[in-house]
Amino acid sequence: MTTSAHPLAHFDVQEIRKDFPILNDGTRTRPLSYLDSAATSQKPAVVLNAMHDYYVHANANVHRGVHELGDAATSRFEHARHRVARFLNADPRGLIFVRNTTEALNLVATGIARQGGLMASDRVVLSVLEHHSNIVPWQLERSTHGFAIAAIPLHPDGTLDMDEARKLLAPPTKLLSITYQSNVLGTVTPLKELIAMAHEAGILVAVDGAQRVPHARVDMKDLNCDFFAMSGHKVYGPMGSGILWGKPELLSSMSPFLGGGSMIDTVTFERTTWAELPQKFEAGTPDVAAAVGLAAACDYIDSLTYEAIEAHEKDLMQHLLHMLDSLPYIDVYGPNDRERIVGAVSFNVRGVHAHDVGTICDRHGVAIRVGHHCCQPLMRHLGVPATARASVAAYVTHDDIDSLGEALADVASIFGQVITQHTSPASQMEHRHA
Amino acid sequence: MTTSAHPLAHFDVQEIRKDFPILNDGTRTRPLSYLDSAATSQKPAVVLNAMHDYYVHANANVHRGVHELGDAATSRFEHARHRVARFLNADPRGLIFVRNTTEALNLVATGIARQGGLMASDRVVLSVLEHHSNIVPWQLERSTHGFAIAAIPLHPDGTLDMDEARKLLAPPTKLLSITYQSNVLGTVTPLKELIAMAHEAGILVAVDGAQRVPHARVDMKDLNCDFFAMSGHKVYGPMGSGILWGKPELLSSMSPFLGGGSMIDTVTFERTTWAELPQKFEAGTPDVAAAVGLAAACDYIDSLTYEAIEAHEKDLMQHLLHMLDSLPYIDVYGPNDRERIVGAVSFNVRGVHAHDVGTICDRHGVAIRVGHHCCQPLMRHLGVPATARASVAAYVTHDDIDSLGEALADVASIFGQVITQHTSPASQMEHRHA
Amino acid sequence: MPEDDLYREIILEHASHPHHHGTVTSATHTTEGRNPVCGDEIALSWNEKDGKVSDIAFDGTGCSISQAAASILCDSVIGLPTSQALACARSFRAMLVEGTAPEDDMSDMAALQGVQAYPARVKCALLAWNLLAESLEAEEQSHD
Amino acid sequence: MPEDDLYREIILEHASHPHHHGTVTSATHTTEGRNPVCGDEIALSWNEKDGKVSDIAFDGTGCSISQAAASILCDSVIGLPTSQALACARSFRAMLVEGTAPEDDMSDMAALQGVQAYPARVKCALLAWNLLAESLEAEEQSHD
Ligand SMILES: Cc1ncc(COP(=O)(O)O)c(C=O)c1O
Ligand SMILES: Cc1ncc(COP(=O)(O)O)c(C=O)c1O
Ligand code: FES
Ligand code: FES
Repeated sequence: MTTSAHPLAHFDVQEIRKDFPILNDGTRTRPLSYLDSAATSQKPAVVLNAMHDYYVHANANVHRGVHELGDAATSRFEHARHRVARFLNADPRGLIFVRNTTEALNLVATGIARQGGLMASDRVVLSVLEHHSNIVPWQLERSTHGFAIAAIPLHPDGTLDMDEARKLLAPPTKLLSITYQSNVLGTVTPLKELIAMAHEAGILVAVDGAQRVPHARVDMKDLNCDFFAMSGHKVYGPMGSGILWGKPELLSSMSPFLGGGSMIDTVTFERTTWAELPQKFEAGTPDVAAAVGLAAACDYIDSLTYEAIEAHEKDLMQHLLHMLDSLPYIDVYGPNDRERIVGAVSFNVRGVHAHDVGTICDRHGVAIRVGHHCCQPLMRHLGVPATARASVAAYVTHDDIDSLGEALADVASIFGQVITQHTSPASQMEHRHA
Repeated sequence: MTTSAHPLAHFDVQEIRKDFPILNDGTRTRPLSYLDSAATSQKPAVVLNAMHDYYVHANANVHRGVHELGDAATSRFEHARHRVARFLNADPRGLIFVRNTTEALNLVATGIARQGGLMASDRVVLSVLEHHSNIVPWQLERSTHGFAIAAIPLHPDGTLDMDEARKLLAPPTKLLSITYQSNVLGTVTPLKELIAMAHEAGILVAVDGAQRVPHARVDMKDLNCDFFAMSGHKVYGPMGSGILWGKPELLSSMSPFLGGGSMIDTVTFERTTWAELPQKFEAGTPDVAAAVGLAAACDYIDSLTYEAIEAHEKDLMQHLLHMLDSLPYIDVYGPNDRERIVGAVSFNVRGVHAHDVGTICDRHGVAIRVGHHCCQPLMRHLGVPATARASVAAYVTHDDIDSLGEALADVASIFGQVITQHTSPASQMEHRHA
Repeated sequence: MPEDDLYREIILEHASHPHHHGTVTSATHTTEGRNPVCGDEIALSWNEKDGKVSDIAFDGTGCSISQAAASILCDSVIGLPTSQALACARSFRAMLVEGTAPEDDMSDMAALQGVQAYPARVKCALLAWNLLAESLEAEEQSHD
Repeated sequence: MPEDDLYREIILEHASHPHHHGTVTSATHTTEGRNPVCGDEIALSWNEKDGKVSDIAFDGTGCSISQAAASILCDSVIGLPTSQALACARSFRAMLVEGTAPEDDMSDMAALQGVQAYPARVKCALLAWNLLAESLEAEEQSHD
């Protein structure tokens, strides 16, 4: 099914699917409805080809060569940096290539704490929405530097308690590190408001943008955060690609993260001085192919346009939420205003363990994610051990969502007896006769 | 030219060159003699294909999925771990995928220091041979934990002063971190002797194996080191691939390195507990494609056999060293016993800056590395700001080395006047008439 | 969908109405463990009397596979000599990990054979069984 | 090999017998900088008198390109008004970075045009020139 109904008529999802080799894998014996892009997206051929092209025409170590391949590799690597910086409307000097969001957030935590920027009397503020990769790095630094960690609490529907946020964005808080979009609930945090509040109180803001960049244009100048982390592999880019962006003046005054080649100026056993940005934070041989692949992913997104992706995904989410809300045995998590659920939605089949739901979906060729989604504090807030999560991307179709619907009906028929115990007879009837 | 003269007659370098797309790049306008494999090796098609195959048939996030692609990705990732472990004859539980040697050494330094294993009264011993990636990580931890760092000095020819080593491998030394093979001189350190000495004194040993694995089989059980770091991209594997191997009981008692998804057991804001090995050290979404590519590189090396690679490279090094030693204006660094120079050799054209040598070689299509090679302390020891380095690999030919010889003759002719000032007239004559 | 190889009637029955759910009073042995993939936990408690598992029960929550496997475990080993209970656990493990065909006397245990086709779920089926095996193995060794 | 576009006679001559090598006594201005790629350093010292660069010299070591460029720099700007010296540095930069054709009055500076084809060596040619430009630009701004 194409999405020809939506305003951007030139966006043809069937054409887009042709760009993704894995969606056209002739060796598969059953269909694939990939609704797990929030974990990692599939990669278009242009991204795979860009990496292959690098290996076949330009592979060498960067920054150190005076030979042709070294020049070619360096120029592709730095071109990739500028391309991604342009994509984020960011100063390229502050753009550091990392493996993933996790490494990016560890870089910020270590760089600040090691420099003495987080001491026993200081506080870091997170939120209950956070992914483990925005919790554990701070705890690891806390074990050495002894600062406090506090978390902005949530309302029952999973939205941030902004009154509590306001209270926490005050001394002794030095830094707020917060997600832009929840990987569990699909909700977008009021980031500009939080950043303004934090900056007013002289508090730095680090943003976990892993789940935002796949769905909407992010603009560093406009957002005005201090640090921004993202994973390339979630935005149609290769595994092993990710970005930390930071304001150059902040990165310059921070301690380096990893030590090694390329990030130094002079080395003696007594004392070592650092290279300029961005090299200071890129120790050792970088994954040039991953950077080149990520730049190709930026090209790919821009060729589709975020406007079209957003319109398409909005249409998909409406279809998905409508389907879920129509099934009486499904609990959807997040705000009642379904418009606020973007890109991904979490749910459970009442009385059935999420892993059983996941396995049955898989048997229908529907790939969803089940578990705690690396968000154990949020699971505790929701009062569930796990949820099932379906997420969308440019290549997802209504058919994929309909397949999920069929799989969920199958869950209901396999676990019918269990579900009956958890659902009112009336709504149960409704489903049975649907 | 084939190396049919050497004992392993089935090793045909021209056949091997066909395995490497970049060596057969039809778009090139001039020949390529790639003598910079010590920086990063070229990649055979089997490695590129393995990564492509992963993206086209199995791409998903690992360890968390209950769907088919998640299973496939996890199984390819864990298969890669076992494959690389078998390659190194190592316990797979201690095999951690990292980006490169640099990250591996940072992991060891941080994991030990953060756990309280390196305190103000302790000492870490390195050597003057070390690459910056085995110096700076220790300095970064020193800045927080305040331990001492000492370096085993070198004899004038760049070999380790074992008497001094013996003295340093005593209290208060807690850890020795040392290279297995010098990336500048090509010399192999007496590692088994050092490890025995260290262990006798209760000192842990971390090995920088980046330059050894490209040239010889390394066996963890036989070597008996405590930690071993290597870069996949230097052994025909992809960029972004590398390994830290550690004895499982040591890794288990160490602090984690990066915090995030997959490396935890339970997370609360108060306290977090860690996953079992090896997940404990693999935070966030790993680069599955890189791991799969590295496993394919292990297959590739085993298909060639290390015996054949070693014999071929020995022949190449003899040819290379014979050529360099025959040029009167060349200074070769390292031991006089040329048999001890393995895989790579450093030299200078007397009176000519290494970068000028590098550029002229490049104009002949010969890729060598020039500079400090991330070994500033060693450069200081040698009393030079920089050297030129030529390194070999399975796909290098006598022709490549002969091209280097021609390029060096060109350097001599361009800089003849300068060289004359630095060379005795007799030997100068010899060259001019050669 | 072909005849269900995973969610067989018998599994669903055990999962929704587990046998031996709870804890054995004044148990001689207790053990608990977690499936690291999902975080689900199971606790086993049993009484050993005259070298036999005289009573056994399980507690904890998890997916239908882990619950059914625990329920079947209790059914299967209750009354067995501990050595036979251990052999039983090993056969079960072999069936799921090595793909060994189930033995004749495995009864309901064999119903879980289908899990083999679901690599991500093998851990679920083994959760309780591994706990029992590890505990009995440790005991066996301490007797040596 | 075609006629050498990089190691021209004139460059090699400047490199092996650099002009104005050393330091200017009682210099009004000194500045030094490093090429981060190779670690080579160059120091410039000059005297400004009546708005002109009355004397200038360079010190430090490096490759032939960096040495020749510094030698040519000294030759080129000595005696010029500082504003013209800055213009000169900017033209030089434009030639190497933007590929602008050398102007008629650039004399020996034009000999370095070939460096443009060697991206890794552009930093060498610019080392001394950037130092001069930055210093003069800073001075200009402080006069505003
Ligand atoms: C001896 C040695 N150690 C460490 C490294 C660092 O390797 P990487 O850049 O892959 O981290 C290198 C290579 O550059 C090396 O030669
Ligand atoms: C909100 C959020 N933050 C961080 C991460 C971690 O990303 P990665 O695994 O690429 O480091 C993820 C994805 O897993 C995420 O969804
Ligand atoms: S999903 Fe937790 S035990 Fe099965
Ligand atoms: S190589 Fe150092 S300035 Fe040219």
